[in-house]
Amino acid sequence: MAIVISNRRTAEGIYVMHAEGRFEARPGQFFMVRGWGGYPLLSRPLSVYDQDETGVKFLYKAAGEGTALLSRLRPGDDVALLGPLGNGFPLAQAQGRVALVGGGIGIAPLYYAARHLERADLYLGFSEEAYEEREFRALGHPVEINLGGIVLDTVDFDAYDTVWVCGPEPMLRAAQIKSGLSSGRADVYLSLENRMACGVGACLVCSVGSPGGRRKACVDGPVFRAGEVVLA
Amino acid sequence: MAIVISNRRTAEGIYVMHAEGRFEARPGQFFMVRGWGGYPLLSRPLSVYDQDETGVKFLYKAAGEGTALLSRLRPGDDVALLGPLGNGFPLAQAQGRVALVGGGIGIAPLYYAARHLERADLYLGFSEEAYEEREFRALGHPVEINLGGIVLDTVDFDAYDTVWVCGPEPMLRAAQIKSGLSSGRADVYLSLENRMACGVGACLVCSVGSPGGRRKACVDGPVFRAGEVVLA
Amino acid sequence: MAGGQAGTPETRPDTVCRIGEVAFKNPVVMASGTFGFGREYGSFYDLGRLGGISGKGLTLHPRPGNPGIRVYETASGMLNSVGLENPGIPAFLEQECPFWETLGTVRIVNLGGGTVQEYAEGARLIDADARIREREGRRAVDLIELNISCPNVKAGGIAYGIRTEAAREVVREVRGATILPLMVKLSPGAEDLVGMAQMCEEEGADAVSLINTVPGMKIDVRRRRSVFDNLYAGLSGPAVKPIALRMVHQVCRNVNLPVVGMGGISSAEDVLEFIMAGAEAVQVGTYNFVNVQAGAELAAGIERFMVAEGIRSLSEIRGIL
Amino acid sequence: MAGGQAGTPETRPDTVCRIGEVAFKNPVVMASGTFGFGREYGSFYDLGRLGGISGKGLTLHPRPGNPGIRVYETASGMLNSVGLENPGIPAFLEQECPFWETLGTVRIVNLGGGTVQEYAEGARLIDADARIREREGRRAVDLIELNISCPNVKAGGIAYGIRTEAAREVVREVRGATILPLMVKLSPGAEDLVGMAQMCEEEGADAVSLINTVPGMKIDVRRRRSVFDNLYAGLSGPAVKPIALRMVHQVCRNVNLPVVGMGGISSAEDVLEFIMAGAEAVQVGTYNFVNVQAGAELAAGIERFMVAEGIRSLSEIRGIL
Ligand SMILES: Cc1cc2nc3c(=O)[nH]c(=O)nc-3n(C[C@H](O)[C@H](O)[C@H](O)COP(=O)(O)OP(=O)(O)OC[C@H]3O[C@@H](n4cnc5c(N)ncnc54)[C@H](O)[C@@H]3O)c2cc1C
Ligand SMILES: Cc1cc2nc3c(=O)[nH]c(=O)nc-3n(C[C@H](O)[C@H](O)[C@H](O)COP(=O)(O)OP(=O)(O)OC[C@H]3O[C@@H](n4cnc5c(N)ncnc54)[C@H](O)[C@@H]3O)c2cc1C
Ligand SMILES: Cc1cc2nc3c(=O)[nH]c(=O)nc-3n(C[C@H](O)[C@H](O)[C@H](O)COP(=O)(O)O)c2cc1C
Ligand SMILES: Cc1cc2nc3c(=O)[nH]c(=O)nc-3n(C[C@H](O)[C@H](O)[C@H](O)COP(=O)(O)O)c2cc1C
Ligand code: FES
Ligand code: FES
Repeated sequence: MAIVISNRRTAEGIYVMHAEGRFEARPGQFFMVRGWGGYPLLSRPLSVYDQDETGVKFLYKAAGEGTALLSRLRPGDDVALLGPLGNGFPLAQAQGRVALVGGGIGIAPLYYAARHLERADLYLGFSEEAYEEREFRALGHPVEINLGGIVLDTVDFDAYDTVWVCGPEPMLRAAQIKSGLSSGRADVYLSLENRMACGVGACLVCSVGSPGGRRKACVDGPVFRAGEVVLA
Repeated sequence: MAIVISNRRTAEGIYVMHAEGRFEARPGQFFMVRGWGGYPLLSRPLSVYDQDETGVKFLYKAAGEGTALLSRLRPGDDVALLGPLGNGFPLAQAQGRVALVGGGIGIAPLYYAARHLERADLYLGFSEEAYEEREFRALGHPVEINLGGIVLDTVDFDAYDTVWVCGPEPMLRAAQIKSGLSSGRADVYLSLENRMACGVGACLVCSVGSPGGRRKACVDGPVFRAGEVVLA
Repeated sequence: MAGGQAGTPETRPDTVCRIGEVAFKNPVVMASGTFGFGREYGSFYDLGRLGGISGKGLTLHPRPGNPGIRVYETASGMLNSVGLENPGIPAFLEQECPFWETLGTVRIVNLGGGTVQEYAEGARLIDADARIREREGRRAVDLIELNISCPNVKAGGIAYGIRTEAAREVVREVRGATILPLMVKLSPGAEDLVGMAQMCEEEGADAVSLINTVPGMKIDVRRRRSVFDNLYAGLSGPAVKPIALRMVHQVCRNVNLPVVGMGGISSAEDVLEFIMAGAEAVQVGTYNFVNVQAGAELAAGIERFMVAEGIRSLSEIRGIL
Repeated sequence: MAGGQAGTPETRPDTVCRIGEVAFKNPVVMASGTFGFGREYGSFYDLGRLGGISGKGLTLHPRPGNPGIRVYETASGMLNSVGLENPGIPAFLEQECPFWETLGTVRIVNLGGGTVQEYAEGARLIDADARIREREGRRAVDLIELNISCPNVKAGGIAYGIRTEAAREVVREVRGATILPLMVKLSPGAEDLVGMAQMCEEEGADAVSLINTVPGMKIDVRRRRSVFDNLYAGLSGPAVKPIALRMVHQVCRNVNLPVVGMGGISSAEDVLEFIMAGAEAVQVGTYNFVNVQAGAELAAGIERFMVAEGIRSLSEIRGIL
C-alpha cells in the first residue's frame, strides 16, 4: 500500500498522481495500480512518469472505470502499487542521436526516460490539447509538439540512431512499418500497451507473437525492438 | 441525483449524511440510497433520520461495503436517492401515551418520528456507545439511554397506548413476544429491516408473512403492527 | 408514435421487433419477476415507451413463495429465492388485466407450474379470458412466456427445464391449450440448451427467451448453513452477462425462431450486444433495481447509438456475429 | 512446520487435506493457468506456505495459444482466451521440474490435449519422468490434474468435457497411462456435471476438481465483432462464485471422491464456504491477479477463522451442508 501525496488534473481528463514510497524503477517500467478494493477486478498498468526519493508519479488518462476511480483519489488515500514491473527502455543502447516519440497519453514514460538521457529529441503528439508541455520543456531537450496531426510523420527515422515510440496501437503499427521501410541505422523500440491481468508473467494474457516464439509484454516487455514483435 | 451537503462521523462507524433536495417524507419512511455507479449492485435502504427545507438526513452505520462507500462521500458529491418509500409510522394512531424504542442504529427513524409527536418517551439502547444523544434530548421528550443492556426490558408496554419499535431482528422478535404477553392496551408497531432489491413493490424479495397473506416490507411496510407479521 | 424520444420522424431509426404477428416498438422488454405487473414502475415513466412487459410469474393457484431470506447480493449479481410467490391466474385476470388493457406496450404473461396439468390449465384460463376480451374488442395479453424452470413436483423438484424430453411435454400441452403466441423461457441449467430450443421449435413455439437465473449458492459460514431455506437460489445481474450472451448466441445460431435474450443487461450497449448475437429483442431484469428509469433510458440509448452509428434498422446488425 | 503462521503448535488448527496418499498442508492450491509454474509468485512469498500449486496447462507438444486479445474484464469477472499456450511437456520436465523438486508444497501437473492419444502420451511422459526421479530419490510431480475442457480436435472443437462418454475415453486412457494420483478437472459446461463426476469415480480417478472457466462472450459493438478471435472465452473470478459453489455442492453430494472446489475464491470465507459445501481443498485462480499475496493471506486467514470459531480441524466443518 502506498499513500497518495497528490493527484492533480493537468488537462481535460488527464491526471498526475504522486504516490509515496521508495521505488527503484527504470524508465519504461510500469506498476499495476489499484485504488479500490475488489471492484473493478483487475489492476491497471501505468508507466512510471517520474520518480524521486519521495515516490513515484503517474501521468494517466481517465479512460474508463478504473482510471476514473484513480482520478478521484485524494491526498492521504491508499493506493496499491505492484512494481516496478517490466524491462524498461534499453538505456545502455541509447547511443548517438535519440528520438523519443509519444502519442497522446503514450508520452507518459518518455519524461522519465528523457531525464536519463543526455540528449534526446522529443516528439509529442496530441489530438487536441497538449499537456505537461512545460514539464517536458523544462528537461532541456528539444521538444516538438504536434497537435491533431500524425506525429510519426514529423520524425525522420533515418536521422536517428535510436527511436523509442510509445502511443496507441495504430501508431505502434505505423512505427513498425516505418522502421521496416527506413533505410537508416535507427534502432526502433516500441512500448506496447497490451491488456494485462497478473503483470508478473504468470497468466500469459499479455502474450505477443515474435519471430522467436511468444513473449510476455509484462516481463519480456513492455518495450520491444520493432522487428521483434508481431502486432495484431 | 441529490448532492451531499455534509456527511459527518458522529461516533465510531456511525455517520450522518445530509443530502440536498425537497422531499416530503413522513416519519418511518425510507429511501433507496446509492452513492456509486454499478457496483455494488443494489441500493441500500436507509430511514429518514430528519428532513427540512434544505434536504433529508440519514443516520447510518458503516456496516458493510455499500454503507462504507456512503461514508466516504464528501460535500458536493452525487448520491442517488429513490424515495421517500414505504408506509411510515401511523402518526394518526399515536394517541395517548407513546413510547419509541430504538436499538442501535434502529434509533434512526425515531428522531424524525419524535419531532412529529407532542409527547413521547424515548428509549434508546446501544451496545457500547450512545450517539446523537444530544440531538435526541434537544427534542424535549424524555429520553432514556440504555448501554449494553436490553433496552426492551426497561419499557413497560402496559404503561403505553402506542409503542413503536425499531432495531435488529432479535429485538423485533422480542418485542413481538412481549406485546403478545402484555395484558395492556398498547398498540405495538415494528419497523422491519428486510433485505430489499427494488424498494418499490415489484420484486417480492422483501416479502413477509402475515395472517392475511404475504405483505411487502417496502410498500406495505416497513412499519407493521406487531401481530400482523410473522418474523422468521 | 410514443413521444419523448429523440430525432425527427424521418431520422428516427427503426427499432421494431417482431415475434410472429406481435410487434414490439423497441427491443426493451421488462423481465418477469422484476417488474411486478408494471404498476410500480409506471409512476416513474410512461410504460408506453417500453417494447414490452413480462409480468410476475403466475401459476394456476396462488403461491406464498419461499420462506426465509429471499435475496442476497453477490459480486455484481444477486441471488433470489422468491419461489414464485404470485396471486394465481384467476386473480391476475381479474385484478391486473383491466390495467394491462390500457397499456401501450406488448403484454406478456409469464406462466409457471408444478405439473404438466397445472401448466396446461393455466394456459387454458388465459386463453379463454383472451377470447372473451377479444369478442369485446379488448386485449390484455399479447403473448405467453412459458417458464419451464419451475420445479417439477412429480419428479421431486428437478426443474422441467433441465431435460429436453421433460420440457417437451410441457411445451406440447401448453401449445395445445392456447392460440396465443407462445414463447418458451429457457434455463441456463438445461443439459442441452440448443437441443431444448430446437425442441421448442419442433413443438410449435413462436419464440424462445433466455436466460432465466443461473442456479447458485451462498453459505453463511458463521451459521454453517445456506443463506436460503431452499438451499440454492437464482443468480442474475451483470455477473452473468458474458454467460448469457454466449448462450443466446449459441441458440440463435441453431434455431429459426426469434430469440429474446437476457441476463445482466444494464446499458444500451449491452442490449446491442444481444441483438448482434442474434436476439430479436431483449429483457431487462435486475437492472430495474439499480435504475428505476431503466426501461426508458435503455430505449432512448439504443436509438442514440443507432443514430450515432448510422444504423437505420436493428435488422442491419441483428445476428451480425 | 512452515513458519510465519499464527498460533502456537498446540493451538494451531489442523488444516491438512488429502487426496489418497497426497497430503496438502492446507486447502489453498493455486489454480492452473493463473500461477505460471510458481516462480513468478515465489518472489512475493514462500511457496511452502501453500497447500499446492497446479501449473500452467501442458500439452504434449508446445502450443502458441490464441491470437488476438486474450483478456477482457467483465463485471466482477474476466474472460480469458489464452488457449493453452505452453512449452510442451518435454520442455516442462526439463526446465521446470528441477525447480519443482525444491518446492515444499504439492505439485500438480495440469494436463491438456486435443486427442485421446495426445492426452495419454502426455501422461506417459510425465509418468516415466516421475519413475526416473523416484529411482533417484527425487520427486517433482505429486498429482496429475486432467483438464478435459480442451477442445476435441477430432470432434471439430467441441470440448471433451461436455459429454460424459467423450470424457470417459480420455479419463480411461490417462488412468491407464500413469500410476500417479489422478484428479479430473470438470467443466461447468458439462451436460451432466454429476454424471461426469461419477464417471471419473468409475474410471478410477482419485479426485475431481471444478469448476474450470465458464464459456462466455463479449461483443465489441462498435467493431461489430467478438472481442476474441476465438469467439467465446472463459469466465472466471468473483462473478462465478455462486455458480461454482452450487456445482461443487452438487458434486460433493453425489460422489465419494475428494473434490477440489474453485471459482471466484477471493477471501478466507470463500474458501470455507467451499469446504462446508464438501470440498476437500480449493483452488485459487483469478484472485492472484488482484492480490499477489493471495496464497499466503488465504492460508493465514483460514487459520484465523478456525481459531476464532473454535474449529480444530477442517473435517469438523467439511460437507456440513
Ligand atoms: C505497460 C502499460 C503501461 C501503461 N501506461 C499508461 C500510462 O502511463 N498512462 C495511461 O494513462 N495509460 C497507460 N496505460 C494504459 C492503461 O493501462 C489503460 O488506459 C487503463 O488500463 C484503462 O483502464 P480503465 O479502467 O480506465 O478502462 P476500462 O476500459 O474500464 O478497462 C477495462 C480493462 O481493459 C484494460 N485496458 C483498457 N484499455 C487498456 C489499454 N490501453 N492498455 C492496457 N489495458 C487496457 C484495463 O486495464 C482493464 O483491465 C498503460 C498500459 C500498459 C499495458
Ligand atoms: C427500511 C429499512 C430502513 C433502514 N434504515 C437504516 C438506517 O436508517 N440506518 C442504518 O444504518 N441502516 C438502516 N437499515 C439497514 C441498512 O439498509 C443496512 O445496514 C445496509 O443495507 C447494509 O449495507 P452494506 O452495504 O453496508 O452491507 P452488506 O452486508 O455489504 O450488504 C449486502 C446486502 O445486504 C443488504 N443488507 C445487509 N444488512 C442489511 C440490513 N440490516 N437490512 C437490510 N438489508 C441489509 C444490503 O442492502 C445489501 O443488499 C435499514 C434497512 C431497511 C430495510
Ligand atoms: C427477483 C427476481 C424474480 C424473478 N422471477 C421470475 C419469474 O417469476 N419468472 C421467470 O421466468 N423469471 C423470473 N426471474 C428471472 C428474470 O426474469 C431473468 O430471467 C433473470 O433475472 C436474468 O435477467 P437479469 O440479469 O436482467 O435480471 C426473476 C428474477 C429476479 C431477479
Ligand atoms: C488466465 C487463465 C488461464 C487459465 N488456464 C488454465 C489451464 O491452462 N488449465 C486449466 O485447467 N484451467 C485454466 N484456467 C482455469 C482456472 O484454473 C480456474 O479453473 C478458473 O479460473 C476458475 O477459478 P478462479 O475464478 O479462481 O479463477 C485458467 C484461468 C485463467 C483466468
Ligand atoms: S499479464 Fe500475466 S503474463 Fe503478462
Ligand atoms: S424490495 Fe422489491 S418488492 Fe419490496
